Amino acid sequence: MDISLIINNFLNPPILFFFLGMLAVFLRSDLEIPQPLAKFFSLYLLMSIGYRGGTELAHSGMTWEVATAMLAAVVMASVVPLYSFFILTRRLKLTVHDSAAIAATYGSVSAVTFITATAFLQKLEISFGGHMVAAMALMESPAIIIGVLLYRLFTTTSPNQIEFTWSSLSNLFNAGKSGDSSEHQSDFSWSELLRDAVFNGSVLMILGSLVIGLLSAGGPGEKALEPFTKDLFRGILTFFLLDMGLVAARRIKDLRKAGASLVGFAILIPLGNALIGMILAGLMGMSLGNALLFVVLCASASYIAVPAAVRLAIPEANPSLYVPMSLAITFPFNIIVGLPLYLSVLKVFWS
Amino acid sequence: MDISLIINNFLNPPILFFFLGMLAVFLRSDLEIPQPLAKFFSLYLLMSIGYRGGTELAHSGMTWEVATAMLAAVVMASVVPLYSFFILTRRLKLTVHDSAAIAATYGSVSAVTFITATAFLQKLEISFGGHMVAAMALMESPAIIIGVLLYRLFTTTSPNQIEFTWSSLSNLFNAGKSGDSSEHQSDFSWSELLRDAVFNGSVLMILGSLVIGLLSAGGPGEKALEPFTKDLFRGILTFFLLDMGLVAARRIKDLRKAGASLVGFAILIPLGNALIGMILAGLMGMSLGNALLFVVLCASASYIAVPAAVRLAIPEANPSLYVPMSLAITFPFNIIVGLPLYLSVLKVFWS
Amino acid sequence: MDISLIINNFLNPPILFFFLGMLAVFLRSDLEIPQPLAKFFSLYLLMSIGYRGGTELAHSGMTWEVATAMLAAVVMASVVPLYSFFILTRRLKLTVHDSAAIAATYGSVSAVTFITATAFLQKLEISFGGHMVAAMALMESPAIIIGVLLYRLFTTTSPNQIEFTWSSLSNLFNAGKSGDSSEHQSDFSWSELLRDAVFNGSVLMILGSLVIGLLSAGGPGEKALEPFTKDLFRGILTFFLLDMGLVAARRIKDLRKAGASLVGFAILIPLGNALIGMILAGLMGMSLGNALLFVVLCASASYIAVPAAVRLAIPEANPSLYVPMSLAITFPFNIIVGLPLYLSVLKVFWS
Amino acid sequence: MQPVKRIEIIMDSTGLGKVAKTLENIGVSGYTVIRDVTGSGDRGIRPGDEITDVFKNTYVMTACPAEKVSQIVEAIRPILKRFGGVCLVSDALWIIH
Amino acid sequence: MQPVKRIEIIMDSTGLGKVAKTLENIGVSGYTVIRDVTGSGDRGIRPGDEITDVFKNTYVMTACPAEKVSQIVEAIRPILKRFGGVCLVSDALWIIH
Amino acid sequence: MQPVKRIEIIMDSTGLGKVAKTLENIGVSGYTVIRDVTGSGDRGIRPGDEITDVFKNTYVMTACPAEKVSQIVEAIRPILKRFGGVCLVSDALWIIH
Ligand SMILES: Nc1ncnc2c1ncn2[C@@H]1O[C@H](COP(=O)(O)O)[C@@H](O)[C@H]1O
Ligand SMILES: Nc1ncnc2c1ncn2[C@@H]1O[C@H](COP(=O)(O)O)[C@@H](O)[C@H]1O
Ligand SMILES: Nc1ncnc2c1ncn2[C@@H]1O[C@H](COP(=O)(O)O)[C@@H](O)[C@H]1O
Ligand code: NA
Ligand code: NA
Ligand code: NA
Repeated sequence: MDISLIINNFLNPPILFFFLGMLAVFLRSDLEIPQPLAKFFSLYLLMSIGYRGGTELAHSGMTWEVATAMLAAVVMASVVPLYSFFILTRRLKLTVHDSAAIAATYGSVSAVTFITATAFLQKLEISFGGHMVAAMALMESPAIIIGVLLYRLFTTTSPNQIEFTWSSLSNLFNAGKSGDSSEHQSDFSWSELLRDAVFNGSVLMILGSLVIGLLSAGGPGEKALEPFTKDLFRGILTFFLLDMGLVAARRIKDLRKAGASLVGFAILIPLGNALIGMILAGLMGMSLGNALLFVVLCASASYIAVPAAVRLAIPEANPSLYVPMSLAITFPFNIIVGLPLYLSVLKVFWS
Repeated sequence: MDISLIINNFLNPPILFFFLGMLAVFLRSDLEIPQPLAKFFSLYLLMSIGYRGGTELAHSGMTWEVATAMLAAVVMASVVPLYSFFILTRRLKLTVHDSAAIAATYGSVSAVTFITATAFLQKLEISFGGHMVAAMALMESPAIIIGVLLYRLFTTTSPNQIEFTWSSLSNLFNAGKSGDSSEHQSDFSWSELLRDAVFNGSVLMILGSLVIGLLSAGGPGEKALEPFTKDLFRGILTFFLLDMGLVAARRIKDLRKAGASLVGFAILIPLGNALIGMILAGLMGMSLGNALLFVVLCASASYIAVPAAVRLAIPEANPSLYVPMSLAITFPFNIIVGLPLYLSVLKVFWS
Repeated sequence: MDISLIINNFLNPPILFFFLGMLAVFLRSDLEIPQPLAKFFSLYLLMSIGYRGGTELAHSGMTWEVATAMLAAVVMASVVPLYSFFILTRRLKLTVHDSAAIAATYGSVSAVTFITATAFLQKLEISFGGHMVAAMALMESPAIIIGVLLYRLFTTTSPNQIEFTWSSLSNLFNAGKSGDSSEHQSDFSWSELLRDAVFNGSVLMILGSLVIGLLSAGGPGEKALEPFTKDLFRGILTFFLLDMGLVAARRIKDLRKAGASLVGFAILIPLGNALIGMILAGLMGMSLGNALLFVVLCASASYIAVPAAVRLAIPEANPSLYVPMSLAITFPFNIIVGLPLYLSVLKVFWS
Repeated sequence: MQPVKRIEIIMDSTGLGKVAKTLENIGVSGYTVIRDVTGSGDRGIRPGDEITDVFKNTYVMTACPAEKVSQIVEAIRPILKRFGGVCLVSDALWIIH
Repeated sequence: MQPVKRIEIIMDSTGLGKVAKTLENIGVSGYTVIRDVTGSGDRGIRPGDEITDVFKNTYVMTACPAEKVSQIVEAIRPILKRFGGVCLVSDALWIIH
Repeated sequence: MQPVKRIEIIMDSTGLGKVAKTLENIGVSGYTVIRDVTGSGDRGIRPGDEITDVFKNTYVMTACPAEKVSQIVEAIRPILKRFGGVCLVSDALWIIH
């Protein structure tokens, strides 16, 4: 494996500022990024990557490669929560609600991990396609819906003895109708879930920017936004990762509650997902850059879209499990170790 | 009329992001621009346009063209509220306080509409003079003062039978003195009104930046601010319009209260004002770019300076009438339909 | 003295925006920079100057010149509070706690004054070394610690009859142990003070960015951050100084409490410190640019790191003395008059 | 001065829309909202430093006549059940102006 | 612990300067201010999402001895009349420290 | 509805960590925090417009059973002594949900 790649990634200003954020928390410093700025940086990064992805996609057009990549993305986002859920309930003996929430977390994706990966590729001058942004956007929501379905299916029946009876399936989709269902279910509304999963602010921002990029590609508007979307990109990513370092470090103490097995899960599942992603990427003949991005998407875990939807759809799930796992373990692991690791493995097979 | 101009304007990223904002509200998404950022973007846009206007004005100097444009601006800002007020009280049978507030709204200007128009001209490579920024700054306050004068004149006498007696006029300017005037008037202070109308944050920002641009033109400082005032301009305008889309869409439901006649007013009055603006611009022999900006200023309605002053000076006026009219109808109408419409009409006569 | 230099500095956009901020307060305008933005601008400026200083330091290496400059910085930061304290207690008859707080304020430095000075030098195309940023970072904390030591030493004994007995010195460092010490002292903890003085958010940001700049110098990351750290620098400094103008003007009325002698102190002590700084800079053979920065550091007073630490370590000290002195007098004095004044004096001797 | 009841509700920000609509349906058109409130409760600590606004609380206070209290409380209870949070009722005097 | 009155005032942000000056004139130098408060009342809903700070409320709370209440209330009343808002008075115990 | 005590603490932001830890040690796991509160008191006016967060207050409110009050008050008192601020105790009813 290419050790210089890891060191090189490590000495990258955005990654170093992530460590500075963690250090600040350990030193009990009062360093803090004002919250409205952190929120704006996140919107900026989504807008920037979405818009650029859209213009690039407009230039490349809807090819076979583009279509298969998107299909693979949706498939992975739907399959990962399924096997994650069974590992969590059967092996790790977690409750149904926590398992469903964690399964959704790992099936969905982290936009910032993806964005850090694009910056990583740009630094190494490895090209990638704009459609990967679309693939990312498509991966955000399916896992949430699968996770909620799993939760609703197994809160009535035990996960160990599944019986797909007609009534259990119809119960699954009939929300808030009769009085016989348990209390949290009578509060549940599919339209609310869809809204939170699909029209969530961050999903809408990336999808909207992608479409706007598609629509305005080629025109004079395309170049006019460049100083904003391109030149500031690394600087804002750097500041955002500083904030992520602060937030991640503050969540580390929650991991004690999670326990060693969940900490292990938060590293091993991404590795497993990355491996499956690599195999799929190889089978589909993706380019090196696209393959890395696809693998990173498979390996990454959500901490924005999933909590927003899950806290309402799976109210019993404990946020101090699924949030710190993705934020304080999987996220740092992916951007620090994962990126160079996945790339060096891919390089072996792609050359 | 030039349909391609409308479509072209429509496919402009800032306008598309405005629609994305509206869409987010209709989909009940939680997309939101943090309020401190929206406020800063507004200050940035005012600073940027003011500073660049100032440096350009310093280069062009105080010519006859500049002086007449500014004079025309002040005249329009004073006349528009007068006829608007009588249309509102006599035709639409609105109360004096609401009429006065709406009259001030349409006599004053919207800086963001103006700024969007400059971006529109830049995209089409049509030049315009820096003094138009000064004209805009001069149009912000007079309408507010006229509106408040109308209100104070007609709350004692009926608008249908005006009698300009000595006592009614002296009452107008004597605030908070004797005990015989009605209650809200005894609270009124002209110095407060002037402060809110003339030293309002956004007016001060644009005037201050204009003067600073004038003072530092030619020096080495002029170029040093360029990456900030020019390169970021479109990006920040884009984000700001996204926020405007969100805010405008949230105000749309208030329009039900306003009723169809006020909605009609909010589209027809700008068109009327634009027409008068075109005639004046033609008479004064303005260049195409300057004419468009002047027309846009006449057509635009205020939603920042006017509410800030009017809520105190005309406390009975209902903000859920005058704010949504300018924000949710006139503003979108001007930036989406108005800009290309006014330009194509102007082009017919200017070529 | 070079009058054109003063006028030229005065007509600089950042300085003019500082005046615009002050003007807004005098006119009772509602102009306001949202607080989260002001905080972010301050972090941005620290990050930007720290990072660029680090990369430059990496290129120049650790030379004799670098080492002596840093040593001189630490010496000045430790000596200034000592003589300031005795001037304040003996000449101006101030209480021990207020004297200690003001002494710490003038021994420490103002990062924004330093940053304004670098922009001033860049405009005049006078070069300076990246190690001066390190010198600045080193000057932030020592004065705080000296100030607190003075306070703890003299709150038990009178400052006029100092007796360095063994017990007074041991009392100094033993915090929160026995019950015989006065109340505020039993609350005192050295580890808290060190944290507030050395790991304060702004100190950590500049030190961290400096180290990150050092580590990533030469690599491809160095150039990638430039559009963010260089191009935006002046614009953000301009906005930040606008906010400083607003805050400084609001503090001016506090100066009435401070009285004429403290106002005089706030101008004369910086001049004295600047003079000592010039002599030291001459003796060490600093280049013109480095000398100016060193002099500015000596002359500047802290209003970020010092209040953060002093409000806890010297709780009786009155913040409405030490904050307005540095913020409303010394800061404007240094950036408006000080910068051109110090440079023209230096030029006489350096040529 | 007129005696009123002061009802305070603290719950997940998501619930604000529902609480506001509930109050309006009951005919309570006066209330005050403080956003971006943090805290700790049965659902754990909410540090409020998330990258998004998820896991923030909102504080709602309404001063209303005593006879409306039970109606409001009954309508708010299911919202609290779902979104967590607390509801406190206390006494106050309303200054008529 | 000493019994005090807790006066809460919620009004248009513009009025804050006047309220603060009024309290100082009466000799009440202790009060707490929460800015950027939103809400709904006789003057309609104040969503607080305006581009400027117009149409935001400010919350002011002061704990004061019972004998000052009527003086404060009389001084605040005209401000509320002009800027809208509410004023509530309730009982509390002040922890002497 | 169950009678509780409503304890409000307003103090320098720096003290929040200590107050939260104190409450947790006593076993009070429910409290609400409002940050970025400004005001005026014995330590002067805190305008809250500083460039950093120095000189801002934080507001903490906890509803707890009456029997816990004296324990909380005793634990909070030294923190208030050091960081300034006020502590008020009042009565309320807690809506059980
Ligand atoms: N006893 C309490 N006193 C004050 N606030 C509370 C209390 N319990 C809960 N809260 C607030 O209500 C929010 C939600 O409560 P919970 O649903 O119990 O987690 C918490 O985050 C706190 O802000
Ligand atoms: N009954 C009430 N309870 C709590 N807050 C209120 C009440 N009525 C009004 N308010 C607050 O006071 C502000 C101004 O009230 P108003 O002048 O009635 O519009 C509103 O925006 C609310 O924040
Ligand atoms: N009487 C009071 N009523 C309400 N809040 C107060 C009162 N006294 C002090 N405060 C608040 O507590 C903070 C610190 O108080 P102090 O330590 O007295 O300066 C002030 O900045 C106010 O926000
Ligand atoms: Na994933
Ligand atoms: Na107009
Ligand atoms: Na100094």
